[in-house]
Amino acid sequence: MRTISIKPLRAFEVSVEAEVISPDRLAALTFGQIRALEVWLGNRKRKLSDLFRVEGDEAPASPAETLVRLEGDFSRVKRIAEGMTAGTVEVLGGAGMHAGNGMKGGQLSIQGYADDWLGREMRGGKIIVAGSAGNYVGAGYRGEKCGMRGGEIEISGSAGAYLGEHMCGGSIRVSGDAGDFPGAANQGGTIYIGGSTYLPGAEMTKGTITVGGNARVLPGYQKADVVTIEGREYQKYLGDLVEKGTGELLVAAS
Amino acid sequence: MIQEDVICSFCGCLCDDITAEVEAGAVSRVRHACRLGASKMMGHDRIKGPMIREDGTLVEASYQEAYDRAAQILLAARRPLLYGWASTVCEAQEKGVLLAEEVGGVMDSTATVCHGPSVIGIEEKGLASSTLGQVKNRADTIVFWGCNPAEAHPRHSLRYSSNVVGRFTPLGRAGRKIVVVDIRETRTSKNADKLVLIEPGSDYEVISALRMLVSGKAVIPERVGGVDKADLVALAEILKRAKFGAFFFGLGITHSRGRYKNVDNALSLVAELNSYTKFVVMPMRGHYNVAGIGQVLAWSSGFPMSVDFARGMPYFNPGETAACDLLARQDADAALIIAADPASNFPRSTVQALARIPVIQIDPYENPTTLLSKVVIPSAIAGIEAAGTAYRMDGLALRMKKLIDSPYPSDEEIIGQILESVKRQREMSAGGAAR
Amino acid sequence: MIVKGGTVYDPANGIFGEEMDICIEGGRITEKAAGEEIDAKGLLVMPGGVDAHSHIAGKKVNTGRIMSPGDSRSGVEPRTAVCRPSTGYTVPNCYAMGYRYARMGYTTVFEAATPIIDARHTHEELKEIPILDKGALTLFGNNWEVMECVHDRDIPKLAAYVAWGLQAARGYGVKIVNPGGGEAWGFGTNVKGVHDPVPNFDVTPAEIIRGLAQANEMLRLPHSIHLHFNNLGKPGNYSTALETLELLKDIKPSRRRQVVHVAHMQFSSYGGTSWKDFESRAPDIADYFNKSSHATMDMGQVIFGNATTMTADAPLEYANARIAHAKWSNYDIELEESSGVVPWVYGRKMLVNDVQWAIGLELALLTKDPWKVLLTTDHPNGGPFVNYPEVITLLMSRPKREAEIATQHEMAPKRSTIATIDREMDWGEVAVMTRAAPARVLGLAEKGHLGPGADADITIYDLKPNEVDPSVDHALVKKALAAAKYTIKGGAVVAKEGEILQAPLGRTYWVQAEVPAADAQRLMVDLQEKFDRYYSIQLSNYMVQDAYVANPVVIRPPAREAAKEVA
Amino acid sequence: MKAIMISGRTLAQGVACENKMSADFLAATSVCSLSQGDYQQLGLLEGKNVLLKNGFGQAVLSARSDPGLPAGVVFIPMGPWANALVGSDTGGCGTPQFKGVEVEVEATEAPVLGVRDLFRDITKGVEA
Repeated sequence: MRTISIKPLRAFEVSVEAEVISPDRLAALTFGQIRALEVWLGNRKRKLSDLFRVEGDEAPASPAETLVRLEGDFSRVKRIAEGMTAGTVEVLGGAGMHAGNGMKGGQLSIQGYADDWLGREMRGGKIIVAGSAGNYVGAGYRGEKCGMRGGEIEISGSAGAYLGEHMCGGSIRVSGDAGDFPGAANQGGTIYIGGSTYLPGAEMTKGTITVGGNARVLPGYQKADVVTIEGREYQKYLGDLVEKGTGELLVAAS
Repeated sequence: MIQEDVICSFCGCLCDDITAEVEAGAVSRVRHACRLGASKMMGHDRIKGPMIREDGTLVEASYQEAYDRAAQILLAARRPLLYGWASTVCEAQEKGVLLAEEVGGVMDSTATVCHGPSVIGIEEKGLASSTLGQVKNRADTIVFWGCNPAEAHPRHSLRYSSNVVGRFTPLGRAGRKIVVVDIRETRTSKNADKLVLIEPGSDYEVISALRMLVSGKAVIPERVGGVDKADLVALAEILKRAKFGAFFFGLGITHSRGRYKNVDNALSLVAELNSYTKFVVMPMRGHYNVAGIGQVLAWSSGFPMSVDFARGMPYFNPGETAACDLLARQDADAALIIAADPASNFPRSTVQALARIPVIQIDPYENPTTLLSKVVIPSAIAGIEAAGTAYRMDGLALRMKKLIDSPYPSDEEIIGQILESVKRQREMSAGGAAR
Repeated sequence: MIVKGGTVYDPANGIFGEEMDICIEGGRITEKAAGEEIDAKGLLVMPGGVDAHSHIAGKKVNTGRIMSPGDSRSGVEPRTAVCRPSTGYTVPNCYAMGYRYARMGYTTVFEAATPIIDARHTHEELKEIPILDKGALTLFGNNWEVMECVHDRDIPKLAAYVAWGLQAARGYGVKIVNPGGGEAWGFGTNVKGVHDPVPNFDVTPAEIIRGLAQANEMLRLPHSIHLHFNNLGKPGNYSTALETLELLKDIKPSRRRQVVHVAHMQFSSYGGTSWKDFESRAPDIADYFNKSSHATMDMGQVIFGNATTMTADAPLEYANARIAHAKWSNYDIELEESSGVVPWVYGRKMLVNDVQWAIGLELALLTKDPWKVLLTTDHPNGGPFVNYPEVITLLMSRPKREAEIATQHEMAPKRSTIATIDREMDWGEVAVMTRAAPARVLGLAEKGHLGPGADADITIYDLKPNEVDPSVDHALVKKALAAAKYTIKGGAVVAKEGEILQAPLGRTYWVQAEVPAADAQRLMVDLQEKFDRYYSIQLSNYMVQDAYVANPVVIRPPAREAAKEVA
Repeated sequence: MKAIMISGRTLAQGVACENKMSADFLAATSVCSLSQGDYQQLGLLEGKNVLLKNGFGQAVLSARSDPGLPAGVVFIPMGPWANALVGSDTGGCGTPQFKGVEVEVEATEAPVLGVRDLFRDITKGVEA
């Protein structure tokens, strides 16, 4: 296992885009090559080493055998682990927007807060957030039919609005509350929300949303039976009928 | 001198039947315009000349000094925000896109604090619309949802909607059914046949209920968003019985909880109504050319607002690249504000962030944004002192006239001069580096 | 400048694969020239490509961009010293339109549909499209004034309106889309056929089409009427196509050209009674074109993958949106038109899409005379124009077609004759379909050929016709066509091996036709009333101002004397 | 008293919006309309002011009763006074929530700030 640790050299005056920070891009490279990789500080093209210190094991490895550890403040560093297919990325603090964009495999873990668009258009792999996450977790790009298609996202804290918008597959688990409109227009996949939320499953056509707390339910949902899952009773709804949906919405009977 | 068929540069109605009398280089009398348009055309106190802030206070400067200082600020910035653009003409906006490309900035318009959610809704569902003349000639049923044209677009009802007479609407107001959906009574609702009062923030649920009823699914709760099922059933019937229906919506939808989802749902409602009758939908755009900046940005960058050119190619993602987001996240390190007043129209904490970065203001008038600005460049008023193109709320392009000569340069010229200064200073510094 | 020793295909001048030099002076082809020499030894040399039907500018195009940010994020290319940034695949931004056409060796492109009242917007975008020479066809098929003149059998007044409309729109020719249907859509209905009366106007599509054709010839316009049939896109619509073509047989052309150009014929060559028994009727259509001489067509070839459908045929777009449960934009235009935009995907394993793909190719391959068939994808309705090299290689290689068919729905070959067609086009035929014929169909004397006096628009492909067999080496051919070795526009090299070297602003063609003052006066009485009572803007603010037309080229048809006999 | 704040366009605000440093703009946009019931419940009279506050900020506005408003809803014309009460969060879609903002409303003797004073704490940084 090759471990590469990356630390910001300073607080960044504007956000940084660093989609190169992923095992797929780094695994086979020498430190010299890694330091020369291109990142963007706003509109300025920079070498990775202009903004970050790189340490760890020299010897190249396969992406699957590579651990990228991000230490320090990455909350303004966007697109971490974008498109990663294998290996591990550990963010010891918070992560900027678009972490795990289009991720296909491997594992991304974030100890702090994950900013908006976490796991956008994710295809596979696993994202674990020990803190909370922002808006559009596992969502799609503006105007596109499909967001997340596969993989798993687990958030120990709460999540923002539009959780899993346009989701077509995979699963998202949020232990705390979720903001407005989770699972909007989703066509598959499963979402679990431990806490409360607002108007889940708007225009959902397929898939399952389970809410452990309270939820305001849309008029396009029809009450079905009460089901018991792991000893807990849930009121089941089917919808969203505005889209002739057959999605399942389960809200804990309080 | 009397000028006929002048185009008003206040709101998205872009009324083009205004008569203006010009005396001694000033507009002395305006006819046919509403209070809003007349007030703008008659003019107010102007910023006298360019100013640059020196240790805290704005001091007079030459235009060239102001252009050069503005260019320095933009060149030094890592993520400059070029914001506003809704109250100027397309020719200035096109120059603005060039400038944004040149300095790797973010080009955003006032749409992001008005109908930006409408744009995102349109990206989800498309927009089933028409020109306003189509509504004038055909509409027998008109819905005003979360909008108050009687105060924001005073001549809308007389020229295009409720009260106008057209080919298939010979009775005008008498032949039409006007419905207002809002959370309160308004001047507009006083001219309506039916007012449906809903709870604040319940637009999405009420629209969903209507979509259910329109498609014949009667199984909805007894009360939705504070409205009785019976009222919703009646409203759904009115919509389906229309021969030609028009659905106008405003900030009551885009500024409330749900934002673009409310619009998204309304667009679906209208699309579905077309399975039963003819229906069109249109956002009530505020600034006279806020529609134009969307068109200009779309044909030049592919995206209608919030376009980030930082990496030399357009990137679009409102929520990340919109003015309010960049400021709230302190992710813009300079701002050029043209034909807009974010200090008044943005949330307080966002304005505080704006005050922390160098601001260049281009505007005919002093306003609270002036108080935060490092460089102030007074400009001619497009549509009165400068000609150019504007897009009406329905997308029709019209050519604004120049009525009077102005000592002030046009927005187009100012942006062009800043662009030239940017190129010149960049070459000089490159040359300097070489030496 | 001299292009030395190329293998030249210039069908308009009867040149098919001759090795010769081409001389350029002052932006035009000349007998002699001095100066820079470009070595084209043995390479394929053709006139610059001409596209007579493409949706490149105006409200529909921009609506396509605005409603699909996902399309704009594809095909992104950064700004360079020469180029503005590029975005989009099915609906590129204005700059990408110019660069991508130029890379393929195209130098002239005509926008296919502009309502008069929206023409200002169209020209705003045309002036942002670099390199290309352009023009815009103007929509007349649903205008109230047109229908009223037709109803009154007043062809001279109709001609006056057409002339006025072209002037107002700075337009090039008469486009007719689903005549009468656009008006009917104003109240949510459509016309069912050419003899189905238009609600509230007591005229039929057939009368509108004939009237506009007569007016078009009365005005001696360089281009014929350019017609998008009623019932387009519907199973069984080939009969509407044949019925409509018969309507125009007896009309005398005022110039040496067709009387009608049929837009994207593929979408109107459908058999069957529903999408279930949907089948190709392209052979019937091709047979008609082989037997008659008054009509030309363009293919409207379908390309698998993403497309954006955009047309003034608004009822069709609503149907599309409902079938595909896709997003839907609609734009009805007071007194003039309606239109719609719907993002689309053509699936390789979708039987209907496979048949549509086959029909476009059948039309080109079964119609004997290539001068009657222009190569288009009806960009971006059938697919984006960047796929022209794919279409050309399909026409030139039966093995490529067979390989394609093998990847499609197993039922597909039974629904068309494509699998049985041996014909493989040669470079001469390709040069006709992509250069000579579009220029002749549009009536552009200085385009589409390399004779003295022609514009020096020349394409040199990195491909030796005498060494390469397109039937076998189709992959190699496609690559060469996608990025010309040289694209020369007006005597300047604008693109080299896919790189844009310079991006000058091209010209905009429009047509100013003369009509008798008396007809114009009668017309203005009508129009003044329409603006006073029905339009939502003033007459004085309606016409496109000169400020919007960059580098205009005004074509003035010869004054008419044959007016009466045509009428 | 708890209330939901709505901001929006008015004719007077529109007439003065190109003249923002004027008394007209101040008069047009530093006004809070309340339902008749709420107006009475807070013991408001002609010329009385209200203090609105929430987690985002606070503002003193002159009070007016509007029979068209439902109980528990207050209206302020769009402008800097209303925006003192609006949060910067855009919910990921670029647009702050200018309507439906929870506020605490009380009668006050405090004066309505002029436009320059309203921005004083923000501008002093710039002017320093």
